[in-house]
Amino acid sequence: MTVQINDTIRKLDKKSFPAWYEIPLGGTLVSEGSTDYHTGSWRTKRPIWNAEECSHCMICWIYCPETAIKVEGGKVTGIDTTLCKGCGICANECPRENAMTMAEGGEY
Amino acid sequence: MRKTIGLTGDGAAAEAMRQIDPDVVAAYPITPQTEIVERFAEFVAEGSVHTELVTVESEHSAMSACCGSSAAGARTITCTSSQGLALMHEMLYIAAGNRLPIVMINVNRTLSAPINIHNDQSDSLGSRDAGWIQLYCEGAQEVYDTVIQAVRIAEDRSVMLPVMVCLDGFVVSHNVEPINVLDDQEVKDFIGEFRPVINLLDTENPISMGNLTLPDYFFEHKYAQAYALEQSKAVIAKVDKEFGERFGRSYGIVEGYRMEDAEIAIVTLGSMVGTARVVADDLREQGVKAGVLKIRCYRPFPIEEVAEALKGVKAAAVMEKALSPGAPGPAVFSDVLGALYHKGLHVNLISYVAGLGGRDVPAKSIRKVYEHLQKIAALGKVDRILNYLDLRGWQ
Amino acid sequence: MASLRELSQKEVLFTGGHRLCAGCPAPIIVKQILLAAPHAPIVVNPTCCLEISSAVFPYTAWKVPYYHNAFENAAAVASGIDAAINALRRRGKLDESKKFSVIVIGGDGGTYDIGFQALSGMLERGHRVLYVCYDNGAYMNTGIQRSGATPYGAWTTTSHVGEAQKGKQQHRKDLAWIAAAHGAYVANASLHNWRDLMRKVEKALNYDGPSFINVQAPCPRGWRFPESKTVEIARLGTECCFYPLYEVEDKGRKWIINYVPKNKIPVAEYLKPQGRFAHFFQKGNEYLIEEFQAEVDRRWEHLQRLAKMSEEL
Amino acid sequence: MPKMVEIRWHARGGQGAVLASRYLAASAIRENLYFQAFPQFGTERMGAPIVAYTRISDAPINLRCAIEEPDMVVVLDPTLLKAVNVTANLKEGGSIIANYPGTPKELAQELNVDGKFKVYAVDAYKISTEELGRPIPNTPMVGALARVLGLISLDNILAEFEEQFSHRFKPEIVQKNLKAVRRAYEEVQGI
Repeated sequence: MTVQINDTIRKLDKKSFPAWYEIPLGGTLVSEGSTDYHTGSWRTKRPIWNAEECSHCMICWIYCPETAIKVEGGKVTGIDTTLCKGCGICANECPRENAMTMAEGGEY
Repeated sequence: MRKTIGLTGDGAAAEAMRQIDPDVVAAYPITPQTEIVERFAEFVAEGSVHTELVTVESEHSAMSACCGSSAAGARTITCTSSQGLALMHEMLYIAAGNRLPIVMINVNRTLSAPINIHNDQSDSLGSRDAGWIQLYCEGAQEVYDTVIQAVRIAEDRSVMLPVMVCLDGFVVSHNVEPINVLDDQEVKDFIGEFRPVINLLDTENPISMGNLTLPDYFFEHKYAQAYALEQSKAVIAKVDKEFGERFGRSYGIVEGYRMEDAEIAIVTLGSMVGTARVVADDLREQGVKAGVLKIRCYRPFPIEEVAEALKGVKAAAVMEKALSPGAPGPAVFSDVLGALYHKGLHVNLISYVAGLGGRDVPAKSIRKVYEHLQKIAALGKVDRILNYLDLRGWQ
Repeated sequence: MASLRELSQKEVLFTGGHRLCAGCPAPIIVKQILLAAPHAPIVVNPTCCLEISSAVFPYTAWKVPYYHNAFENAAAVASGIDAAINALRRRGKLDESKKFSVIVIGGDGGTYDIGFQALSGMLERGHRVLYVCYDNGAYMNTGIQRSGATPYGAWTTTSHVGEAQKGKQQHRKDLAWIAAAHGAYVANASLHNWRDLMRKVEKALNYDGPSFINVQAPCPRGWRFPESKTVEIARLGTECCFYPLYEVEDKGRKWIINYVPKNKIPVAEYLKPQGRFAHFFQKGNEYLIEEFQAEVDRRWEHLQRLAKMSEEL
Repeated sequence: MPKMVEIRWHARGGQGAVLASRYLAASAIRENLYFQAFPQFGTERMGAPIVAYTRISDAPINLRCAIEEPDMVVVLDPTLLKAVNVTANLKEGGSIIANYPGTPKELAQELNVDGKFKVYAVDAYKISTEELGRPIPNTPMVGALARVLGLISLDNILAEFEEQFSHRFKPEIVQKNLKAVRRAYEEVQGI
């Protein structure tokens, strides 16, 4: 059998390896983050962000375990629903009454 | 300038390490390896190497630090023995699985209990499935040459696996012999620069290594690693050949000594090979067609070479300094048997366990093994498969 | 220290898509560490919840060099990386100006217990490595078994609550003290106080020597509280002085308390929301709260004495 | 010359027998000879009787085992003559060279080996005390052994000493040692 062995740490363009010889050297991966692995389906509760109430203090952002608080130019822009597991820390820690609240059900 | 000097096996290993001048050495002292670390620490103190010597707090941390430094793209060497190798056991598998080209000199010493500081090969033979290349040396010159070769083998792009260079404790490690030492520059040229494929320090191109791998890919990962080990035989042979062409000394994967027309043969590894040569010479003078098959490269196991060398003999004995309690036979014996089966050969093969815990294996005892083989050759069949040389009360 | 608004414009080098429990403290701590790291981070991670959830082939939540080797040896692996940096620099293979932040992030099992020897070796040899322990006080990865960091009386799956025994029989090991005895830069921090934690991380990574930071990491699953309360519980831990925020400088001699609660709350307020201490509040078990409180007070008073003595330095 | 000479050393731990055997072996390189020098390993510490071995040959040495029947025995301490069976397994007609204050004849009588072995005596304690101010028998005994062995010239023994030890000792100490080695080489007597 002659096979082309993957002797590199390949930039992954796919997340499946049909054969053993395509496994990158030592199973080493390119560190590119795992935002394409969606954990949004874990959610049984969902945070509701109220843009009008939000002071953009970023408390939710620093405590969010999933990096699911979307920010742009120092302002919160929404929730990354593909990642949010619905833990509710954001709502629990939010200093304002109605800026971040939890709702039952994971579906948006 | 090449020169011949008197060095112990440990001293020869340390001298090779000095010339390799690795980036990192992380090691912990243990008898009978200690002299290597001590000598190397002298080189560090006098500034004759540029190495970062990490004097870790255990062998466990020695191999761990070696994994770290090798993963950070540094050429890394360590050395150990016996209990130290056992303490490293977990990380041996990790070093191989992470494809880190670490070189380790293992001075063969038995494993407790009972505690004993002397030579046998239980330690490294017990680590045979860790995924390391294992090379066994007969004497100090071979230790020196093999340590240098090991760097090239480990770092070969198609190999990228750790290499263990084994030498028998005290018998080789503490025996002073004349060693032909190469010129520093010759060694540097031979090993070349280390160009790591895996490099944690390349922060522009960050990598994640040592990732959890679940049932979906674990098998494929391990097979890729095993395949690399199997294929490394060609690289080991190539490097040895090139070494021979440049410096006039080479050893092969296996070496058949007077095996061309041998009717009886001893298959062994490490220092016992030397004594077996002497006994074979004596027997040849008496008209007995005796030979020796030296296994230098034990992992990957040289299936073809061993089968080819033994196919014509009437009887052969595998001598090794280790037990495999409860197994059908000790490790090397089982491997030789497996190699013969692979090639569809039936050879009258017996096992001799010898020299445990430093028990001397003198020429007269090896002669007894050949006498046993003569008996089997005459009989045409094996009378007893498992045998124990110079074991009190064993008949 | 940058404001949160400024920080939020930096890239977070640990992404979502990891498989840690909802409400897990570990990614919150990792985020703060990576945001604070002054140089290019290289992370070593012993086997722990974080490891088995963040780098699952073929996915990795990391955007920095990341190495997991084994459970008990992260400090030694990091020592090797530090050695490699020194060696390659000496040989001119690394740019002198290129600096690295070598960081170990491990759980308390891999730090207090099985990794203790490697940690001690790393601190003793003086490697330029920051070791951060996210201290959730049990082996959460294998299912909530007691560790050297588990508090007195806590229920775990190897320190059950029954007629003969009420949870863990011993008080927890004070690892920060032991680390301080090595002469390392040492700090106790908590994830709720991100400013304090990040300041300490930055300080440690600019320190020319080894450092150890213990970070309180309330685990919703192991401590038995709702996953939205992670940060809140941490705050209570500090307010009752069970998990005081302090640092040790000047090679183990100078102890500085970074936060003194205005009103030190009773430990019961911290214990009450945690299911692992539920038996503390059953009739006849009041002595557990008393003993817990007494030990917290003893340690807090001793810490204050050390801090007071340090003021004279 | 025999193909290979096997030598056994008897000494007490701390007397430098291993060092002496290595020094002798290294000197053999200067004669293009092959050698092995190895101690018998145990856990003996200072003062305990110890044994070391040397093989010297004109061809590469393949044997990798202990020396069972030596051609020569070297005894570094006269007190060992009574304490240890120093002639055990010494080959018929083999040589014994001892650090001994008396004549070879007296030595042979003391060992009760008259006529069975060649017996050589040299007062290494006297020589080293006179030359070095301390009773250190190991290097002088190498001089005496070299004389009996006849395979390594005095010049080469002395040259090897200088090479090995000149970076460790002060020049005057080296010179004193060289003188002790030379004296032992010249003063050893045999029957």
